[in-house]
Amino acid sequence: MTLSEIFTKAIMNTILGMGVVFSVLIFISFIISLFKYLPGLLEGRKTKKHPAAADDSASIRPADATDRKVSEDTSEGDPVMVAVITAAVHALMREETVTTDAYVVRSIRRI
Amino acid sequence: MTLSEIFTKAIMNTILGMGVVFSVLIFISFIISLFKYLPGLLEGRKTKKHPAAADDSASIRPADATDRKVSEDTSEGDPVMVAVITAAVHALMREETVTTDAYVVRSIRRI
Amino acid sequence: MTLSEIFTKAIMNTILGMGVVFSVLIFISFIISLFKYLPGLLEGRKTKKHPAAADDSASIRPADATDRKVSEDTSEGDPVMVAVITAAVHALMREETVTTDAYVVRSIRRI
Amino acid sequence: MSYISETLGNLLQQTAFLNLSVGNLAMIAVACGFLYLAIAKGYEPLLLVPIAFGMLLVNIYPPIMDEGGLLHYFYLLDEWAILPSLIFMGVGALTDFGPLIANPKSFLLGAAAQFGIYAAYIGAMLLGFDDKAAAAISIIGGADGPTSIFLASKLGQVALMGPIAVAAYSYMALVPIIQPPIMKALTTKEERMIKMDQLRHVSKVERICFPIVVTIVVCSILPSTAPLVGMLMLGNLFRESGVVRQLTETASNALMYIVVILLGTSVGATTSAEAFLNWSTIKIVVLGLVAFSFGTASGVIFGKIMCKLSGGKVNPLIGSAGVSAVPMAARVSQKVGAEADPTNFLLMHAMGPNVAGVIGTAVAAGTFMAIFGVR
Amino acid sequence: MSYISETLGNLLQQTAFLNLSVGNLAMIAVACGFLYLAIAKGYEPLLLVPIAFGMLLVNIYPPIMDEGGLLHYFYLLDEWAILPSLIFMGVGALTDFGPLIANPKSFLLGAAAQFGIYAAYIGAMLLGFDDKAAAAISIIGGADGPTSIFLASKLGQVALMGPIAVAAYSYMALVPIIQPPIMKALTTKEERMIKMDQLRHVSKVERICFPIVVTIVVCSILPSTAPLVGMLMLGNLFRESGVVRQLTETASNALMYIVVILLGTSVGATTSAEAFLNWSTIKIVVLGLVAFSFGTASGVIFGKIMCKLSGGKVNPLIGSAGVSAVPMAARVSQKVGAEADPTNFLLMHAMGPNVAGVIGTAVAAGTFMAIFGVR
Amino acid sequence: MSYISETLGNLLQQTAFLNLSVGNLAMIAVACGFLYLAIAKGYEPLLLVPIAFGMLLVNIYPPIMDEGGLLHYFYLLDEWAILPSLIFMGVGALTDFGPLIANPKSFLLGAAAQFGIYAAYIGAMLLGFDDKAAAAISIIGGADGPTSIFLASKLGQVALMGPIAVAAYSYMALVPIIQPPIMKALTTKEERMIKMDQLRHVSKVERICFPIVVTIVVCSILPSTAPLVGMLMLGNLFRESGVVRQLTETASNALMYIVVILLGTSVGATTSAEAFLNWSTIKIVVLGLVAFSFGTASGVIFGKIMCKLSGGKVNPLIGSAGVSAVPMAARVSQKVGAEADPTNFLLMHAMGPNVAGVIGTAVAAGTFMAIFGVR
Ligand code: NA
Ligand code: NA
Ligand code: NA
Repeated sequence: MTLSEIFTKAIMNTILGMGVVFSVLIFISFIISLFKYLPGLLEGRKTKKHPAAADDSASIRPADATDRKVSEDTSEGDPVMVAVITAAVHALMREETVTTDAYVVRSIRRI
Repeated sequence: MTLSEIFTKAIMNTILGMGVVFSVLIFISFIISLFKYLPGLLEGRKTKKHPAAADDSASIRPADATDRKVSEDTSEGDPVMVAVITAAVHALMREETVTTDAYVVRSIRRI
Repeated sequence: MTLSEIFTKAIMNTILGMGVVFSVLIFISFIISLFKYLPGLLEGRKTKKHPAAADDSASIRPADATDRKVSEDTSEGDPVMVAVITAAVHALMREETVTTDAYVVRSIRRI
Repeated sequence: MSYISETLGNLLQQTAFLNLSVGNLAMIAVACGFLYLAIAKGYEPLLLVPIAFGMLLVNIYPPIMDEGGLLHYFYLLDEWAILPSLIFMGVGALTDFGPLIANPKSFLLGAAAQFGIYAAYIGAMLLGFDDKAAAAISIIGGADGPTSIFLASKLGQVALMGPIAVAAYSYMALVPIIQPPIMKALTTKEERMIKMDQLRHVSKVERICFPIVVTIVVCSILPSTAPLVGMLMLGNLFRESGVVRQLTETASNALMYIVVILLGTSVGATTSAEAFLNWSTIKIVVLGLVAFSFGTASGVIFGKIMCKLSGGKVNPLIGSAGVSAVPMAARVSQKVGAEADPTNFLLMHAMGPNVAGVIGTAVAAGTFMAIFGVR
Repeated sequence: MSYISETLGNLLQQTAFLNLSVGNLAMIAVACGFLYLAIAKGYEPLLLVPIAFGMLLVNIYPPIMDEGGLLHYFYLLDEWAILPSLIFMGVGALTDFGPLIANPKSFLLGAAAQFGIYAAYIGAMLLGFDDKAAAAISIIGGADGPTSIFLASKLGQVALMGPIAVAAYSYMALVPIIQPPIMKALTTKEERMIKMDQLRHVSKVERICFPIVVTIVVCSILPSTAPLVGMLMLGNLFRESGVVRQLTETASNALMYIVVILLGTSVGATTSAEAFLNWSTIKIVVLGLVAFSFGTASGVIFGKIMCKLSGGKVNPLIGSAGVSAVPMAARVSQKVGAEADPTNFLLMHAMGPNVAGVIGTAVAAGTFMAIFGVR
Repeated sequence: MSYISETLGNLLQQTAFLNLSVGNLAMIAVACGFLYLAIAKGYEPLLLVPIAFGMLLVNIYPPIMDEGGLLHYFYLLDEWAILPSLIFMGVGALTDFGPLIANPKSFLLGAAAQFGIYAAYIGAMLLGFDDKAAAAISIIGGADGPTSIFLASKLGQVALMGPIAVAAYSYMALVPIIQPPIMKALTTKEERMIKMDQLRHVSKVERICFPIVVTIVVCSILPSTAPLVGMLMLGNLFRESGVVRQLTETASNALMYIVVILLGTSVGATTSAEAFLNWSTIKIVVLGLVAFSFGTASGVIFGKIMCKLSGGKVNPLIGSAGVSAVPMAARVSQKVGAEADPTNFLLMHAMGPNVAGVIGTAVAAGTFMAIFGVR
């Protein structure tokens, strides 16, 4: 193949590739954009069946991953005790390097 | 094979199978039922040799798995400190779903 | 082979083996003995470039592994809090069997 | 431009849209259904989530289970009996055989509940399955997933492994729904209210000897169960010896969950549409229900016999726990007992038959292997 | 004594000193250099330490990668696509797709940044690489190590795997150095100061449906990506389902780091002197820089377009995060944004394109496989 | 009914009772004995429990080690040197080479203690073992289990692997019993009371350079040790670099204990009655004792020489730690020293020869491989 043929082929595959990438991602993007109706949909259904049990899917989920994990693990714990332990664990783990990462007490587990 | 032949064979294998299952499990059951003499046997032996060291095999082992684990891990720890930490960890971990399960602080380890 | 031939061969291989073992280990020993100049060398370099940042390689590293680990993990934590937690963890973990081993809180982790 | 349109045509030829059968689409729906049950309903999620995802992947991209496919490599580890054995090691490391040692009569209940296996076996024979297939299917009634996969692999029933595994884990999840009506139908309220004597204390030396003795006895009589029973008991020996905590921890945690992921996805991937969507699967589903029901019933009935013989000291409800499905079936015994009398605490007593059922099912599987000459 | 001197001679013949080429010595120095960068500079140490050590070992003792050598066994697991897929499962279990679900338009930025791949592809073709080699090299621009290794293996580019993997992980470590100047050159200070609306709350059910839907859509269109995308999404489903925490923990911790060790050392061991010290490696290094730069630029430019179309609601800086290198590139967006306005918090908005870039690269890799007829 | 009696007859034919030899029964008893020592006496339980259980299983059900058997699959990983290398990675991640860096003269003591290997080698040759078998046996004196298994596998001594591994781990457990009398017999009380100067502080950069330098030096001179020494030093580099804590943690925990389980059970399973119950095993047991005793003695004697040359600054007791068996032998030095003077703290000084002994044994193993032309 001459250089120009190679170049043409490369360009063709680039158009093809970027085309597929954009098509697939736009398609997923469209489907995901419908997700926002999902909780309402489910809640509507649930309300009909069990009016009192609808708070599950709409439960508030803090954006901060640290809080989320800890709150999941301690949903029923005494909040004061939890606060103390959480603070202690944070003190024990604090590092300056990467502050945006989540801290997770992985090891306290139920078997 | 006719259906009746198949049925006969199935019944035969069933008798055989249940027979073996019961025989084997009854045999193990018999052996295990002798286990209750084991600690006494060992203690007797030990008493002869080291009269003071016989408490090992007769050590009280709480039925509750949580207590057992924790007590194993902390056999020499200050009981007050242990109680505080245990309570804290429990508070941190409490979940309503399955209450009969054991809680184990797996991650505090010695290497 | 006669026994004496076998013995001769065994002795030869022994001389060879011990010779190689000693040679290699003395050679490494010599190289490692030069290591003690390494921090000074690096510090010298660093001092020229960043006079203030030279404490890195010369940081005090306690011999005791427990302290070392904990101090690494908590380099920025409140020392009082760290002390409390460390004491608590030690209380929880104390075992008599092997006292020279290091205790490490492995499970408190950042992801 | 013709290059682009031509290549796009080729791409289109490769998409799932033009290659998948209606069966594949149905199986994708089934996989989503299982994911729903596992996640929303909490039915055995540890195994059903990976199984359902394997099901999903193989029906979108069947080559993932062909020679050289990712899940095929995992599957080889099932076929070689490595993964079921390692799961059993983890189960052993998590299981407390104390209640069984304290009350060895529980073994009888663990044996009786295996009748569910043979009820399903007779049924499978009558429904036209051949001998080995019937045996592989019937072991669902043992309610031990790894044993089912182990036996299906040893008996060469690869084609049935998907439906068997899915049925086994599904019914295990349904134990709290299947068992209570049968248990209540077969017992009187007086029987359900029986309180059992507290179990005696079990010493450490007994706990340590137990796995060794069971290994020697069971593997001597039925050697082909050695990988399964041996690993189960090795895990338990790790646990009870108290001197190898790192091994106990690893066997029951990192290693076991790694194995669960590999086993779950690869077993799920045996359910390609051709292997799953046929009459056999429907028969297996029916037979699985037969197996669980008969196992529960025979356990309870044997419990009633023991109740009579012991002069009312045994609560028949603990018999149903003999199907294993550890510890779910024992909890069901506890729950049904507590319904009759809220102060009745049967859990520990039901744990005996419950763990005995694991050994019982292994013995039943070993007997099948011995009958069919598998080593 | 002649025995000793003779044997010593034989020993000497076997030492590295008489067997290693100058190239091997150079590679040992390169390995030490990478160790320095990984340890002293903190550049992607989790992968560069094992990679550099594999590089060291193979250049001292080349048979370690021959049939029967330790690292060859590990390498087979790369070649069979097992290790990259399992790493992706761990990545999925660690990744929060919430910001992408909250703002699905991020997918467009994740797509735009893939142009870096094609820029490198064109360059590689012009530099004389054949089609498949060019594709394997260009995927470096996707900034996803496992995808690079997966594609190189699927396209049979074993000889290039070492340089590709080393270049990919090296440039990923250099993201904070490569990207900022490009980002600043292409944006005005006003654009960089744009504050974006807070992301909406994403419910649990959306998070759970996401991995299932993405698996079905992507794997249906490009089935050969199923091992990679499927495992990524399985890991994420473990995470978001909330019912299999042990699997999430295992997939993202013990299993992932075991895989990292095996993959790192074996990929490093593909860089024997003959495979690494040649013009191809230099070209790959150049092409990798091209790929990262064009990817960053096209992400930012597309961000500017979205900024215009949205009436200034989108900060173009989040576009550069589309190259993935999760979560480094998103942090760079955050940092450059905060330089323009310290109160500007772009991290969460940049996480959307960031994780979309992972899917985008997998799609690009799948398209290459489809074009070349790899299944 | 004839079907049942016939099948029962077949079942009986398959039971262990009719298939096992007296040798198998003896080995089952030996396995129980090892379990007793491991659990009740705490002798190296981490390895002796799995080894003894593998011994138990293979002697009840020999096919578990045949082609296709569970433990045979695990065993392949030993044979391919994967498991010993990975254990060494974990050992490296747990080992603090600081005391050796602080006092590099310790290397001499680590070299001197290897004489035990050669004493056993001469003995083995005289007892009629061939060259390679003698070498594989003698390495027991190195007191490093993985090195023993590695060398036995590389020298093709599969038949001896069981006895070698069992002897190696048994004697390692007996170090606190074997060493003290030898140490006391060879030293005066004055020597044992010598207090050594505190070790200098070792900086982080030295700790990081150590594994890299040792890898380059040892693997250049004896390339065939690269899998073993390389992995040991990679584990240590993980540890000391401080930037890959997850890898350190995984290598020394989940991965290492998974490997211990697989290696232990499969090595134990090489001790079928035919392989174990013969004169070779008895000879190996004797030679193992010779090896440990001579190693201890030569270490102490070299310690005395160093004591003299240094003008009394070196306590000869740290010489015995050169046999490795980390960290047991170092503790024995500490204990014997403290008996002479309770304020004498030798542990840290003994750790130097102790970890040097690991490298010394690897060098000895590499020399044997080089002599026999194994690559
Ligand atoms: Na069962
Ligand atoms: Na990407
Ligand atoms: Na040694």
